[in-house]
Amino acid sequence: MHSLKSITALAASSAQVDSFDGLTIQERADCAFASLAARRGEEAQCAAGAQALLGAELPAPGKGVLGEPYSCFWMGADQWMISAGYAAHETLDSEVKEAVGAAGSVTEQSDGWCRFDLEGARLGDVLERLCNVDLLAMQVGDVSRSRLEHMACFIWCLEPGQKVAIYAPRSSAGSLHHGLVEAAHSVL
Amino acid sequence: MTEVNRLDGGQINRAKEVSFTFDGHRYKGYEGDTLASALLANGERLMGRSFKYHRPRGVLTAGSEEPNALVELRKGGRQEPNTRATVIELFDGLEAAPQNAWPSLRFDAMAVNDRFSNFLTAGFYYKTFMWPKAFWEKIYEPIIRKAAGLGSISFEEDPDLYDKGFLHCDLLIIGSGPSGLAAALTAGRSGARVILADEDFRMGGRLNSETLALGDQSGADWAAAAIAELADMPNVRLMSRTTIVGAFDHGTYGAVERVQDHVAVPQEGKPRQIFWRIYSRRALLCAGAMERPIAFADNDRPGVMLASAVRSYLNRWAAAPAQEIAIFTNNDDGHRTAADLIAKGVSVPAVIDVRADAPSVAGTELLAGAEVIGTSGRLGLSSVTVRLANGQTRKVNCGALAVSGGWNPNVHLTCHQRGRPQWDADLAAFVPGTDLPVGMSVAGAAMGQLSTAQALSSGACGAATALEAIGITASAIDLPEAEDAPISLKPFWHVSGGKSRAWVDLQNDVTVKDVKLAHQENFVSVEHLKRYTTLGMATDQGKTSNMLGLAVMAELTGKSIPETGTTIFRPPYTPVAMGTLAGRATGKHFHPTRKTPSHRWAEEQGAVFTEVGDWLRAQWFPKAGETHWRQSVDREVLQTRNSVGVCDVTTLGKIDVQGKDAAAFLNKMYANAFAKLPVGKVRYGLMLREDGIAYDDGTAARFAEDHFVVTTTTANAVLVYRNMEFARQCLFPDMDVQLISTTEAWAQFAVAGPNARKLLQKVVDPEFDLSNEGFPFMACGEVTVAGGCRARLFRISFSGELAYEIAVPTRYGDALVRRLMEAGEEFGVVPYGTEALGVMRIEKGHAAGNELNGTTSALNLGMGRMVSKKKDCIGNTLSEREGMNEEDALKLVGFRPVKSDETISAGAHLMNASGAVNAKVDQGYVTSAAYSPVLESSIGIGFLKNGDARKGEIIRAVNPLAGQEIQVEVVSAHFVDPEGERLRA
Amino acid sequence: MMIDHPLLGLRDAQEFTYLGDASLIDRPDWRSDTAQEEFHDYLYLRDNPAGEHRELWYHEAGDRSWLVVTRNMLTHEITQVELARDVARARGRSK
Amino acid sequence: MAYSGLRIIKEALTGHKGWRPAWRDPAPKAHYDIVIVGGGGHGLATAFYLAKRYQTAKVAVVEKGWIGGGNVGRNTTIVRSNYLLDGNQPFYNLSLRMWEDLEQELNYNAMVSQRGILNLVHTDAQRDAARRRGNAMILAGDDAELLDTEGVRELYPFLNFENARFPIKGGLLHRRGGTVRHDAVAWGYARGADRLGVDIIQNCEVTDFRIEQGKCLGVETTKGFIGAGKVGVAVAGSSSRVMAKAGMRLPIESHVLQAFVSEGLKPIIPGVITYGAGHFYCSQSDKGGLVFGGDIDMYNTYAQRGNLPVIEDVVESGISLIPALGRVRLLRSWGGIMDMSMDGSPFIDRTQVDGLYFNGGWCYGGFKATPASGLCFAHLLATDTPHEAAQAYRLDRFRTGRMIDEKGQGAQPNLH
Repeated sequence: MHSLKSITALAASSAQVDSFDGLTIQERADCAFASLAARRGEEAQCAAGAQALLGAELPAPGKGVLGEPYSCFWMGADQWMISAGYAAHETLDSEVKEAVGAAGSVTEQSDGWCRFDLEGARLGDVLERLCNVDLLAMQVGDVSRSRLEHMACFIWCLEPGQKVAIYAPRSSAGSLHHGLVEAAHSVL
Repeated sequence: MTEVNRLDGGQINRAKEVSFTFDGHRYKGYEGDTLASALLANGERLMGRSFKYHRPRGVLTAGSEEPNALVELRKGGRQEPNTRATVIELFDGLEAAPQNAWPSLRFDAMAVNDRFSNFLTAGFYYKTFMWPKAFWEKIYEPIIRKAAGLGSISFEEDPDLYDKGFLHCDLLIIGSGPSGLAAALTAGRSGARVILADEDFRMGGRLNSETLALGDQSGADWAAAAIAELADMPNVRLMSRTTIVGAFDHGTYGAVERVQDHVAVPQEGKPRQIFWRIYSRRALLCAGAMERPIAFADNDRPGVMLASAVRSYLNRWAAAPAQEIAIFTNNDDGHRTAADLIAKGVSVPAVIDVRADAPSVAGTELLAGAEVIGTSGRLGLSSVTVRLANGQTRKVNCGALAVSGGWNPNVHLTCHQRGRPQWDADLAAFVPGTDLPVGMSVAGAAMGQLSTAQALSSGACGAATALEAIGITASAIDLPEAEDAPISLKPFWHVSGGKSRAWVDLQNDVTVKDVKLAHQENFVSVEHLKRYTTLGMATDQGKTSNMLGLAVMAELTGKSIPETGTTIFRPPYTPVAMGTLAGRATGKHFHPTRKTPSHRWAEEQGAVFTEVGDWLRAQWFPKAGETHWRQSVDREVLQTRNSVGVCDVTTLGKIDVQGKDAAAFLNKMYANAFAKLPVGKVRYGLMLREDGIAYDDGTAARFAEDHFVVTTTTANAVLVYRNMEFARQCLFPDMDVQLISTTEAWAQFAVAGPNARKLLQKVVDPEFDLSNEGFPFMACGEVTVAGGCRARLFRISFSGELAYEIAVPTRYGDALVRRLMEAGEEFGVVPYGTEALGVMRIEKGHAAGNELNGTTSALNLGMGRMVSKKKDCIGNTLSEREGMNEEDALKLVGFRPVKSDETISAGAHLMNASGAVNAKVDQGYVTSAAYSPVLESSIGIGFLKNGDARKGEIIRAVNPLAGQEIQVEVVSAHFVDPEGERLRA
Repeated sequence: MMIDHPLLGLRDAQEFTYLGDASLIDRPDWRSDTAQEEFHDYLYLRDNPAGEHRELWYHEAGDRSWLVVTRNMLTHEITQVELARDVARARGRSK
Repeated sequence: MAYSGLRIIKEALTGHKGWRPAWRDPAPKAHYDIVIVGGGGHGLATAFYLAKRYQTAKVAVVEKGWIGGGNVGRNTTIVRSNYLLDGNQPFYNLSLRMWEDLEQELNYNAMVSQRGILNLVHTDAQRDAARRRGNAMILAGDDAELLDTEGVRELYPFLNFENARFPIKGGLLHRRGGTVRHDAVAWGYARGADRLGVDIIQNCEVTDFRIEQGKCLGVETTKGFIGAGKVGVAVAGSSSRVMAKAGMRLPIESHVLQAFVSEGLKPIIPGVITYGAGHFYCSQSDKGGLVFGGDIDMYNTYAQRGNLPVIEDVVESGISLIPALGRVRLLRSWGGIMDMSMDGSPFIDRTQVDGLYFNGGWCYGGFKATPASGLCFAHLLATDTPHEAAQAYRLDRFRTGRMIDEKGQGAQPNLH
């Protein structure tokens, strides 16, 4: 085990939590990510390899699957984001690469993103002040990419109408957090 | 003051009295009042002054179309100029001040302008103020500017917050009058997602202002019941105080919700207003109609009002504009007004109706076939002069005159995509045309369906039809019986023959005479009329005046109104506070801030930060005792060159390129060759635009046969990625290449200087060979640090020193920089910022943003030979055009001042050693300059015509902005270690 | 504006970056004898019609796909949206 | 009829009965020496200078709608000569000098107001670029001053100095730049041209060119054929559509630029300010409205209207720069069609069709160019040689690789 100490995207030693009446905003620093892109002409092998790892089919455009230990969502044509717990899967990219072999291109993405989970009965009221996703139309696992606080973010539906995860580029975590908290203050 | 004109009834909350001030006087009103209704109830008719002549003006309307009653609301940072008294919801402690009046509203010195109105006609300015020439800017214009304008701002920062938001719906219904409510009930009961928006704080539209019954209920009661039902539907969102301000493409609407304008101070943290972007599948415009005035002599006197406004004040707000109110009309609405007034006990001395065959009215005298030809009263109306049908004149005493010239359907939003309204001869008005915004339909009075019964049925029907188009079935709903009177109107626009001016545009002081003058001078098209006279260009955008102006022009040209033209309306429907459109994206939050992995650490070191795009980067790290930034920067440079320095370079773009065709793909993207780059090696690459101009440079590191990591400049990371995706998807769609950005995933630090290797050896795990042989210049590889942390190592150098860049997962970046500092303590390691980075790259003659300025080619940059002629790459064909390969083309060279204490400035222009100094003999320009602590001299690099061949020549660098002209020697841009021995050490 | 993304359905055009005429897919062959002339026409000349226009949009704040959007320049009506990669292949582009 | 102080007094005292039409509405003649297509600022100015400086006897301007209804009637009124590249400098230098004399030349007050233009800079690199530009301006005979933060604060103390995301580090001040009452420019040139005998023919759309054996003989219009010795086209946003009738494809795309005006306010902003860290520029009209704008909408269009993202972007930038505008209301927005060229610079050139000349590609900078564009186009039409101030504005410059790219954005019109 190496001796470098990690910090969160908000540059703290532990994850930030903000609670409001009807909404909790929880920073998540415990997720590993790896992107997977199918190689040209080898889409089927890539899908089969990924399915063996995930225990589920690679999701269709705009969709995602939640699972243990792996979850996955579609991020672009022939491209997916796979996630798992960081503690147990710090080298998630190697695991995915092993599963798909030469049929897929895999890239470490864990620290490319910051993640905030928003949960509560007033989620919809806050989210509509932030971005244009239509929360009512989202089902479990669905992912929509949208502009939020002038950034391109992923909005991942974890529980319809109740809970989403928002991913933004890690370097802007402070601005995203500020935006989320201000919107929650404004509504709640 | 007392509420001398307050009546019984109305929809105000008499249990809640509120106190307010206007023009320094204190008044009382009730919750539910507007500022205008409360002032009228208090017997005040004078509310403002006009724009040009400062004529006394009173309220004309009861809505957002008001041209006259503009006030400055609130004080300090919350001061809001040009606010319509007719839509200001009264709250306790409200303070409003008149504007455009000095020293007071009642006595306005600028009213003297009115005396010179003979001079100040339309187009007056264009014909004069030209003599003498210099006087326009020095004398005339400042006077004009000062006299013009309306309200004023305080210049304090607005303390309130604004939000933005996004909504989705199947059907957006705009307006909650009878048609809007019928539509909302129809759509709501069908289960469709519905938004019902209305600008008023009380929904119901004209139902709240009329005494007409719906079934066995009053209109207001029926509306209240409908709203209550809608409020209980989870699929319906009721948005009062919400103006739909614009209809944009593909069903997108902009809306302003005034969340807390009706309180003195918004609740802490909550927005004053919200700007909503509404995504609708269908929209139904139920915006009603606006009554229009008739122009006659002195028709601008306070007390002259629209008849519908009089009914609103009377019925909704229980406020009589005066004790005696006469009527002037060309249709039956005037008569309805008289009946309502009489029912409320207000005296109606006469109904003046231009129609000779007008029906009689009970309880008052009808003057049929008569016209109002004048008014009198100093700051408010006291009487009107009437020309009777028999030609005789008669004076009628009254404190207010209710005027009705008919109704204009509220077509504004139908025009926002340049739709053109059509003329309806029966209504004598424009109705929505056939070229509506896609997805929009219109119902009720906005469509010309002026009776209440028509409004209800067209609203219900319109909703059902709109929903059917998107596959939602809505059943018909039961509608109450309602008034269904036919239109009875004689088109009549202005009274001719009056002695005084007849006002068309009340706010901008445009008269019938001005329209005539425009016609006389051939400004006959609607566009010319509007621009020449300023008709319709005031804060009301001509809602009550455009039609009138058009009608007068039609009369003059002898054409029909539709032949004369139509006026179309542009967004926004009513003016929108800029704060609302800005939302929270202001001040420090204008753009997101990107922070580097070492940001917290750098803050602890007291770093000075600078903006690089959205990034904040450490610019330099001052040490105790350093009083000038140059001291810090010189120290950072020297210490790096003498020992070792560390710099966070995470901001450079990083793109992961994988696939069997990755090398072939990069060969297309870069001007130079990449196909044969060995695994474990890095190469510098230059990217061209298709036009042959260089736009970015960086490195590509080959980690495997099918895996590269490309770096870009900080500024162009997004652009390079976009261009690569374009090439991948659109130009070479069958290449096996996959791309993803990894800029943020890795914290990357440059470790530079003679001791860089020694330092890194203490941090990189010992199993990795960092010797010059084991890890030579331009090597790359995966390593581990600090006992097993994954890392990437690149031996590349921007500074020209022995240097590496080391990357770890971003979460460990903070720890890594601390570790590097600790490990480097024995070498006196320094952190260095962008400033030292810049100095060192100028010392090495590396091009950066100032050189890659979008107009320079590889040839200009001295890299012409890098552009491969043996392969296809983006930009190589067009880079061969003759104009880009001329003999005296600009070439990148270096400059040193001849006198060593002189300073070269970036942005200086280059001139030959002797001769003229001007643009015609310009030889080039200095792009970047710095003080080199190594050379102990100012140095610069830049582009010089045929520069390659001019090394050793003495030329002049001129900076006339600073009155500077110095002699410089043309030298190689590689000031330090031109052979590159240090970086290979 | 709303763009009906072939994979993701209606998306706000604000999520996209606009490039221009879809003819930019038809990059000339660098080996042609008249390559310079062809590249000139390709890069600089435009039909710029006041009617239907096929154009390239990039879903930058979305799934990163390039789309060919057929849009009327007078009314902004969008009648067709295709993945640019499919269009490129159909127009004979390969590696 | 000349406008004079005496005349004003006389008319005021006699009920303004003596004012004559500012221009006539003649029926088209069968043939003119030169027909100008397009009754905007550039077309009218061209006709005026043809008649006045080149003594061309028979000139007509044909306009499909009403004169001055295009970009000269909907712009943000700014005039300036702050160009960097030698292809542009002499032209805009000439134009600004012509603005300075315009009122006397036209006997019409277009309210040229040299109130100064300040381009703010927010980074060291921007300051370097501003210095290069400022020096280029001075070397070309124009005026420029480089201000530091304090210099900017003295002029505009109300800008956001304290809480800015992108701090103001200075600015390039061009004192001779300013604003002009835009509509008056069209009317002034129209009246001036009309007084010199030019026929201004409104509501007359050109439907085709009559070209025989490579020579243009005139124009087919909705009012019939009009013969011409030479035809000059100056139709801005409609350039591609009109020139397509002559079989030409142009290095031009049409884009919409939105502009905005606020409600009237007592004077607050004396000059013109442009933001260097966002899309926003602003001045205040003599009438009191703040006139402001930002970036174009980015997509090709002929619809004279824009969409919300740009409106919001412009206002966000505006409030970030001038927080005190929070409660000022945006009154009206409009969109104009810009003939965006491939390098952001215009064309004044002959075409391959004998007798057919083209003036266009002005992007969103056409208004300030009006006098020089008219003069240089008139010169070309009258003499068949380019005016020395407009020599670089050739249609073949992309073929030869001699782009005039002030912004360095390459062949992407929406970025210029």
